[in-house]
Amino acid sequence: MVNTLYTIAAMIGLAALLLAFVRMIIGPGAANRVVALDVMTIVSISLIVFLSAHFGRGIYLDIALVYSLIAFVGVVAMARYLERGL
Amino acid sequence: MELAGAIVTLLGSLFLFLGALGLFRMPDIYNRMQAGTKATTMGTLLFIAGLAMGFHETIGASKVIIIILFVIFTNPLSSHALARAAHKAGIPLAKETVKDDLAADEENEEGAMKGTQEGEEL
Amino acid sequence: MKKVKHAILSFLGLMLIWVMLTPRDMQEIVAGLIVSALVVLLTLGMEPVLGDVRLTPKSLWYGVLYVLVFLRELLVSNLDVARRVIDPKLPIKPGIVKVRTKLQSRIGRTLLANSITLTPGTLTAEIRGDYLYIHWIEIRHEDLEGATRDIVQKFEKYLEVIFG
Amino acid sequence: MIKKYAVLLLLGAFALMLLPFVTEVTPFEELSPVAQKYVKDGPDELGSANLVSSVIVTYRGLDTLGEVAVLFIAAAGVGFMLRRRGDAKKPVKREASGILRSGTVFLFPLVLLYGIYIFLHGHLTPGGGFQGGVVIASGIVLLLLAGVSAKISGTVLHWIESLSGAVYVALGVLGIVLAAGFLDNRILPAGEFGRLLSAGAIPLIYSLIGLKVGAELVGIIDAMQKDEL
Repeated sequence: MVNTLYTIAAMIGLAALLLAFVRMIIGPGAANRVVALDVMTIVSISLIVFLSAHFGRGIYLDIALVYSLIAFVGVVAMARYLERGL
Repeated sequence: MELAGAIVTLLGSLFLFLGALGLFRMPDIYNRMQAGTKATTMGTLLFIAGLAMGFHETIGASKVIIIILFVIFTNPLSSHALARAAHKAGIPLAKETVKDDLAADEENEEGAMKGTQEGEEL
Repeated sequence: MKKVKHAILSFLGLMLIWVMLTPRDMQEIVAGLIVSALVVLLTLGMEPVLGDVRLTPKSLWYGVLYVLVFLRELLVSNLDVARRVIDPKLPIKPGIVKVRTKLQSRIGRTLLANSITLTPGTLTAEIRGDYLYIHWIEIRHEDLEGATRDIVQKFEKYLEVIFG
Repeated sequence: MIKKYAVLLLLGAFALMLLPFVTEVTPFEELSPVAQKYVKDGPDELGSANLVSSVIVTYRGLDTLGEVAVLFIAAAGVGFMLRRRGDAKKPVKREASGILRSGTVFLFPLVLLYGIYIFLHGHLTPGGGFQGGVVIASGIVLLLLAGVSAKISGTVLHWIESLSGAVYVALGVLGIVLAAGFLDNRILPAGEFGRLLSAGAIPLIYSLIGLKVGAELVGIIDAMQKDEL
């Protein structure tokens, strides 16, 4: 029962990932794609934590943290590139 | 406790989905960012917190708190950087838009001091 | 003085985060003390952003209040987003308005901007001098004062006490 | 328009080609003899909770030394190529937003702490020297992106890099003298399994690798930034 609820939650998360992915495909333009990518990374962080719980490996949380850091740096880099700051 | 965690996680995933849906439905990049940032921040918060409630023996609560704090701090920061970049890159606002003070102010400044660089200080 | 305060506060903060990251163990705590001190030493040349934090009982109490207000606004803003996104008519009236802040502290302004981004219908797009430019999903006031009252002041009154 | 569809078609064909790797994958039921030996003997011999780390740092320690050397040569090459060009005319750059700048100043110590955490716990958690070094370098990238002036001293970087490299090799040689072979981690006591000071010299070696990788990557980033691409 509880596990089914968690699985449903992860499925909804995956659907969100897919929806954001569609926005990334249709754009239009680089900026919209970066916004979609930003949302996708945040959703992925949640899903990594879900996998960590699912497989019972608490150390995967480190991966979620590193991923959120790298994603943040990436999005800031693209934003600075778009505003011609690099 | 576990059931409560599962419900919180489910709620979080709904917010994540709403964020993505907002990304899909809103007419321009700024409104998309509005939906994207708020809903995903709250969604991540609830999703992860719910998991930590349900699986507290594998996922330590303290690391989860660090992830949540990090996301709460960086997510609006990157959205701000993107919104600023989008405006500077001249991406137009939606046709429903009522006013744009920033563009007006930037135009005034350019008119006042032609050629000089804009100096933005905090 | 500001630098000393910044160094002490960031040492304590880093130490707290180290303890949260690692398992409870004497060796880890000793390592954390060394690593935190090292990081504080390495970043001593940077701006002392935490030097603005005031450490009075009132500011601590306002810090707690600020967190509570922030969480409430986050919840409200998500319900707001949900309402707008689900509504088939998509009720929006967006625009970029200008507001003014009284905060002088840099970290205070950053927190203000972040709070505004996460609260109902607003997104900080730019900061110039004392003025913030906010993308508002449903403009209720087109003038500076009205917008400032609506968007900024609910956080500013707390952040002003905490950071000045 | 045609180009877009051609790209989509190409991607689709590529996905179709790769599909068998997803559908027909059979999970490993049994480990190969080499892997079995590592899995069986590793924790007892070296006292490291992370098997990958013990393979990288001890069983295949010499290869890791080679990898660090490759990275060093890459860093030196980048620095060499970029420094030679004279100062070209600077394009007008937009300054970063003040909010981003102070946010970065606030975040940077945390990133640094986290990088150090990763390479100190290479024997207990996923991660290790290379990953920790990359996290530290990403913190520096963040500083440069936000336009926070970070005075990176080239001399200090070179000292960190060469000292950690030299100590790394010295530890390896010490392994020959005191224990079974080059880079043997049993020159220090194995300690209690799963604690910070365990697995012999692995944490020490990983910290050195982390410092070296971090210094090299920071050097590359610094050279690129000075070059004003």
